[in-house]
Amino acid sequence: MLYRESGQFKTSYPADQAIFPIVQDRWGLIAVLVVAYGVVPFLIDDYWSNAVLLPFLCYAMAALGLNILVGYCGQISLGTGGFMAVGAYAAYKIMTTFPNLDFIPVVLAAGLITAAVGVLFGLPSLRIKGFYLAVATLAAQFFLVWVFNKFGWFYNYNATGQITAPPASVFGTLVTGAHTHPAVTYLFCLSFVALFALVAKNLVRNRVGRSWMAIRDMDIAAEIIGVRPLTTKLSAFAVSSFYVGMAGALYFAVWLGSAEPTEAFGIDQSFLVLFMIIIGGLGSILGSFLGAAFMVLMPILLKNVMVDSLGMAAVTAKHVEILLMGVLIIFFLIVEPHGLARLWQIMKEKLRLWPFPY
Amino acid sequence: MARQPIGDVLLKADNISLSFGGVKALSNISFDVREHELAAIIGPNGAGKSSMLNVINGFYHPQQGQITFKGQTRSRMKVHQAAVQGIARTFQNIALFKGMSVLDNLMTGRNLKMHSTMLEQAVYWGRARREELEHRGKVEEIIDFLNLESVRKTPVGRLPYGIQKRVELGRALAAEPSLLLLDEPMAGMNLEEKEDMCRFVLDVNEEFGTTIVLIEHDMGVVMDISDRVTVLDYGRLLAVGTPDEVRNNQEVIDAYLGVAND
Amino acid sequence: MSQDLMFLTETVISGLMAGVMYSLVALGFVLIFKASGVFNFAQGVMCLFAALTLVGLMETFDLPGWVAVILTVAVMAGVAWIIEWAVLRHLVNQDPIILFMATIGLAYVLEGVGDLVWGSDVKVLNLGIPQGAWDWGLDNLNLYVEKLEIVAAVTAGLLVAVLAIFFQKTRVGRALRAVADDHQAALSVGISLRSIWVIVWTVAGIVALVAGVMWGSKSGVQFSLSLIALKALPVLILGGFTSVPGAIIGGLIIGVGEKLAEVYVGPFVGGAIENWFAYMLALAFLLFRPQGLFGEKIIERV
Amino acid sequence: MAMPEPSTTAHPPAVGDADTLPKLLLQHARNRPNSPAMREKAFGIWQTWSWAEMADEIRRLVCGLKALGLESGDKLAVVGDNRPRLYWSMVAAQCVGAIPVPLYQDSVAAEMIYILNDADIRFAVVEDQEQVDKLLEVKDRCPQLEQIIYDDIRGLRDYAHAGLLHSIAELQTLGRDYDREHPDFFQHCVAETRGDQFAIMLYTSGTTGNPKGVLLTHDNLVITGRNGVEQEGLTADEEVLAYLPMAWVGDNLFSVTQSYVAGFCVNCPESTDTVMTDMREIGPTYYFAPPRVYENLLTQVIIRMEDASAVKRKVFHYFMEVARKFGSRILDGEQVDFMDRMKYRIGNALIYGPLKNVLGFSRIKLAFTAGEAIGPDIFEFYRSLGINVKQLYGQTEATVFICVQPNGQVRADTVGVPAAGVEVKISDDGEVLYRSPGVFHSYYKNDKSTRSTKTEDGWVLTGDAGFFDDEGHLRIIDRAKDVGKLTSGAMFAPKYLENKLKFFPQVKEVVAFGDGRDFAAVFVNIDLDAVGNWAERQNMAYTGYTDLAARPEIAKMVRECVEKVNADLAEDSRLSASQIRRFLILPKELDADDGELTRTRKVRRNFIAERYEDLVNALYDSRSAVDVDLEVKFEDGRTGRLLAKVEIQDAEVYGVTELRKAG
Repeated sequence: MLYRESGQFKTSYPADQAIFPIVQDRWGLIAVLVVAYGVVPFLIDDYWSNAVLLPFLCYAMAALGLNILVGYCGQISLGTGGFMAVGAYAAYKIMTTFPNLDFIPVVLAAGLITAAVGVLFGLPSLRIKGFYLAVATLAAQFFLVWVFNKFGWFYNYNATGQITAPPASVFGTLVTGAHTHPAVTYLFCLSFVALFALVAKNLVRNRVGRSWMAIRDMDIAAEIIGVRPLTTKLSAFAVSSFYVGMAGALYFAVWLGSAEPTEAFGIDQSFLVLFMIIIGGLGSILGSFLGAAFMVLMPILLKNVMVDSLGMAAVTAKHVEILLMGVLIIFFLIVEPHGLARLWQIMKEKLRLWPFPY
Repeated sequence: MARQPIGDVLLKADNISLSFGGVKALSNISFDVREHELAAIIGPNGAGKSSMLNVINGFYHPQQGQITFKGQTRSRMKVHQAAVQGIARTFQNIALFKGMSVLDNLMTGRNLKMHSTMLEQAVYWGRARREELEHRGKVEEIIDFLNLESVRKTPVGRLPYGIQKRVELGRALAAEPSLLLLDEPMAGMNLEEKEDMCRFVLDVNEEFGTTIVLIEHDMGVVMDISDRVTVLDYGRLLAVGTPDEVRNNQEVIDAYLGVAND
Repeated sequence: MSQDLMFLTETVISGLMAGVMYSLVALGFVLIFKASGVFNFAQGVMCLFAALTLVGLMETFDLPGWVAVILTVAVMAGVAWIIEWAVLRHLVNQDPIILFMATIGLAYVLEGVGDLVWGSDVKVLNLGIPQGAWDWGLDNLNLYVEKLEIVAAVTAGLLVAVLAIFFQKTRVGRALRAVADDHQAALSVGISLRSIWVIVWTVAGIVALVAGVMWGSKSGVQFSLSLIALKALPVLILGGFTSVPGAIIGGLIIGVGEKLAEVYVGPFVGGAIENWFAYMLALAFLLFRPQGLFGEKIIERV
Repeated sequence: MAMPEPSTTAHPPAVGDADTLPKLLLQHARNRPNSPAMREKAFGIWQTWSWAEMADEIRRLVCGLKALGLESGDKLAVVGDNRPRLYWSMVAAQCVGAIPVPLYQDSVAAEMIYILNDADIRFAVVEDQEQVDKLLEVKDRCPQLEQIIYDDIRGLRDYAHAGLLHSIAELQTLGRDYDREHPDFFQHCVAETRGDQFAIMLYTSGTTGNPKGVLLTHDNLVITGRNGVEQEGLTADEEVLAYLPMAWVGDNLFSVTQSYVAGFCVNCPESTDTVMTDMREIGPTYYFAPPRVYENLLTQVIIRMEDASAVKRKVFHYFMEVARKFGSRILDGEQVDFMDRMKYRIGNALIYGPLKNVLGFSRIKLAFTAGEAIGPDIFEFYRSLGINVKQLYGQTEATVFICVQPNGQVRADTVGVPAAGVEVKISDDGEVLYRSPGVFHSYYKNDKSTRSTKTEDGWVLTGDAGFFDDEGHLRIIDRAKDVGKLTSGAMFAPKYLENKLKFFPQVKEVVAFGDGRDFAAVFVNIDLDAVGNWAERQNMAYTGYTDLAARPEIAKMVRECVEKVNADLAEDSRLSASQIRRFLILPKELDADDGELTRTRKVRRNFIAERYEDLVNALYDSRSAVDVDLEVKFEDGRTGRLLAKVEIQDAEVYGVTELRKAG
């Protein structure tokens, strides 16, 4: 209904292969960006920043990464929490070793280190598939968390065993530590995530993305065509871990400020991010964002309704929340196993054909 | 430019024997395929035709014998090396990438022709962009060649069987192979679809000069379009020759045609 | 016996006992995976839920243990029925990963319901299973073995025997085995796929109850029970997803290997390696034998 | 796509002294070299040629044709779908003074022979293997045919016809070499073209006899095209979809001449199957289609809406009702209540806008329908959506334009007022005559026909009967020679009856009889799509057209249509006597392959009357059923027999309800 595509014809391959070939979609994206950059920073406060926007952005980044591995390359991973921990601890070590370093290279380096670790744990994927691989990634999860708990070097031998982000800045503006402005941290994370969402989109619509999907859909045929399983799977692990590592760095340094491995990077984190991409939509960049938004907002909404409106006790509300999350997950899987992104796609198709049904 | 004349030996199978856990799939098979030739391997189900294809493109490693392709002899190789050497194939049970569009399936077929690095692809600039656009153009030629225009952006999982077969042929062609292996390209098709597919196979051979090895259990179709036919039966080589020679071979008649005529 | 050897034996035995628990949880996974192809992530939470229900019934209504056990079995059957009715039947023919995710959702629901109904604090489970060291062993062999562990081992052994009889001798059992191989075949036995699912989930629930009771008696009924149950996953890798003997032997190997590693390797790397050792062991194992202990080498065809 | 030239915004660019298409081409290539001139959907995208690029392509074609020996005055046949290279070869031929002769691409080989020989075709430019095969088949019987040039090489590599067959690519390579040796040749050729030279020869299919080649000059085309552009305010920004046969005069005027005059871009669809999709993508601003295209589209809309959800259907019907009431009035600039205007606005946002968008009508500024009368319901439907559809009345011999409906005065039942530069008069016996700059030069090699059609002082007899109504709009009743008399002496206009019946979606074709008879009676072809759809919804099983046509339910349905027409006719005293008393449903669909229709799908009444003589007689005697035994031609060229029993049906007639008004 909103789509008026008549007259939007493509006279070149660049135009035809654009990320948003339809004008109305481009306008939609611009509108979102205008709100995100032009409106939100003026309305933001600590609550919105810490409870909603930063978690959303950090998790969106992690979901992007996991979606590359699971959604695009078809390799199930339950080790996201562990890889986020690698990113966080890498960032911590770099920040404490080089206190004056700009935060952008810190995040990138954390991502690269995580990518290396990810490749290491991705090696078994060459021999094992499916749930066997999923279980194998649990090894990464538990091993990594154990490592960060056990070896004092990682937390600079401090007494609490926690890591706390020292102040760091981007082009001279503080983005971590106690004295940050919510609009600044928000804008920083937003820009990072937006940029890397674009990168992810570029990857998945290029050769490497097609190779991932080929391995996902029919690995033997892919190999016969000349797609190398080794490099393809490991590249997916590397890129995925790079994103998850950066997400871990942002999560720890910008959002939480301090973290303790078992709590912040436990197996629950792995599941949370996995839920995000399943509910958002496997194999969809947009889905990563939708899933992250859903999983961040839903508990807040539920809590608001139950505790604030219905006056439920906080403990009971927590239980009900867990219960309802479970119900919602099952409900979603039954109604639309391909996630919010598919729902959006269906709706868009309908709008494009309106008033006709097909 | 008419059809290219048949040239030198491109592929040579020497004394191939293959068995799985004691079961002989192929025993002492030798034959060759010449450049620009359209060769067929026929035989009833279980004759070892698919095993032979799998040996040629390195998916199975024969216990005995060797394959010579473009003058290079090998006994073992990695699967994707066959692709590097210019061997492409289709599968008896369609093995397309179901979640991807026709366009993306064909583009994946050109995987080996693309060389941009991941970093270039990440920013979609320079070589990566150039490559994408250039290869899109090539793939569009194949889409045009196989009349797939109306489905180019449809995920292949949603297409009817006959079209999927055609897309698979397209994916193999996208690699611009020097040897094309077709595993029962007409299986499960109705007469009209079979005729279309025959036309496409002949056109491929004619327009691109591609050497084709095609396996089929339905003799009728194959006899009409092949230059030479190799007949297998229970893993044994029964006969090699022109369609006419094979048709008149007593052993083939007994083992195969006789059955078909019952 | 030398001191070292004695210590080794004790370690192995305690490992074997832990292994029995892992085997029990893994058994639940295998049953469901075999019959419905569902990788049931909620198996661990089912242990917790069953144990919670049992304790809750006993505490709240002051019921004798055996009555509570029977009621709990009934509850688990009810849960199985609800799961089939509300979840499984709507997800027939979906990708395995979707079903897997659904069972994670299920885990949340069971956890939420369990906590809501019975509260989330640690509960002591006392079914009258004897506690303390096994006196005879201590006296005669100088071995320290918990009585509870012996009971657990015996119970587990009995359970496996009962299951074996159930699968071999009863009509339903045979149908369950058939369904694992071929859904059509199962239908020809005359039992609907849905009833089979309900039955298999019930059986898995009973297995979960036994595992929950054992763990619960040892260390109290609490949320960590469901996490310990994750240990069953490497067991599955070792034993294979569809093999009952694999689950048992895999469990024992993991139990023993983990204890040995903790005792002999742990001190050199800072301890607490129990958390991950099982996974690493499984992982290393897979690299050499991807099809697991009892799986067959698959010949890929194209 | 906004053009920088200010001259293109409101008025067409001044064409100055460019009086031929080749000159116009060079003028655009010089003045606005980078503006798009032509697009073709190929390899997934709209390949675009600017005016400069197009001129360059044509330049190589001209030189290539010259190198192959095409001379001034030669005839060059063009056969195929709307492909840029075929369009270019027409202009290329004009450059050397040769005359392009476009042929219908679906003509069978036998039909081609006549035209190839009649027009003395030496060169043929064709689309693909299919057309090459047809030409090769008739080559022996067309000795003067020397060269066949094809566009698409697919499947033609193996053809061994050296010296006869060339690809356009080869031709252009040849042309490049020739151009290098004779660099002034092209410019010189173009400069030599004159307005009074022959620009094109178009064969009119004609309802009787052999087709006649209508010779049109550059002046005919350019002046008529320019008049139309100025009258309708067309600019260089228009987008046009070229999808109608190249052999039709309209395509030559709208897709070629007016594009060359105004400088707008012409778009060629990917294939005939994708016209709908391509139309949607391009979103033309200037559009033309015969009534049946509008009719098919509307049928599709209705059928697709049937499958929509109940709520959506309700909303759709509600707003279509609003549109019916106010849409055309708003389009015609009449006064409409504020509230009603708002309702229409909402409907536009919810229904009309999206609907037009899906159909590809969003950007249309002007749409023409011509060739046949259009059903008032269909016509009103499009107008009510806010699409400016207008009827025009034209002929090949007039270079299309005779009458056009002016904006704001659009009626379903008239064809408007004389177009710019056209004089129209009605002869004493009611025939429409016109004189215009578009009047054709002559029929090729047929002076007799030329003299009988065109008077000494330039008036052309249209052969149509008509009259001007009170508002000065021309109304066409029928072919003049077809207007006959019933035995009672009352006027009988068969086409008028036929059209009225054809406006019902269930009815596809009608053939009316009555001249010299006691009363009017008709043959009916039902519309298999519409009726079949209806039958399916009634759970009525049928095996095909013949089966369905014999069903009593269908007869009843058609009778209702006939009686509605009768009631309508009864309103008009001039026509009341020709109410339809008897009808029958033909057991087969009328088909151009059987010679029953012309290639433009016009009914060949006399041929049908002969072929179905027994059925015609049955309409006028008392028989209630007839057995027929017909020879039919199938699509693949085989022939077979059709045996069927046809029932003759009676219909109610009405008395004159109104006495004739004065005048």
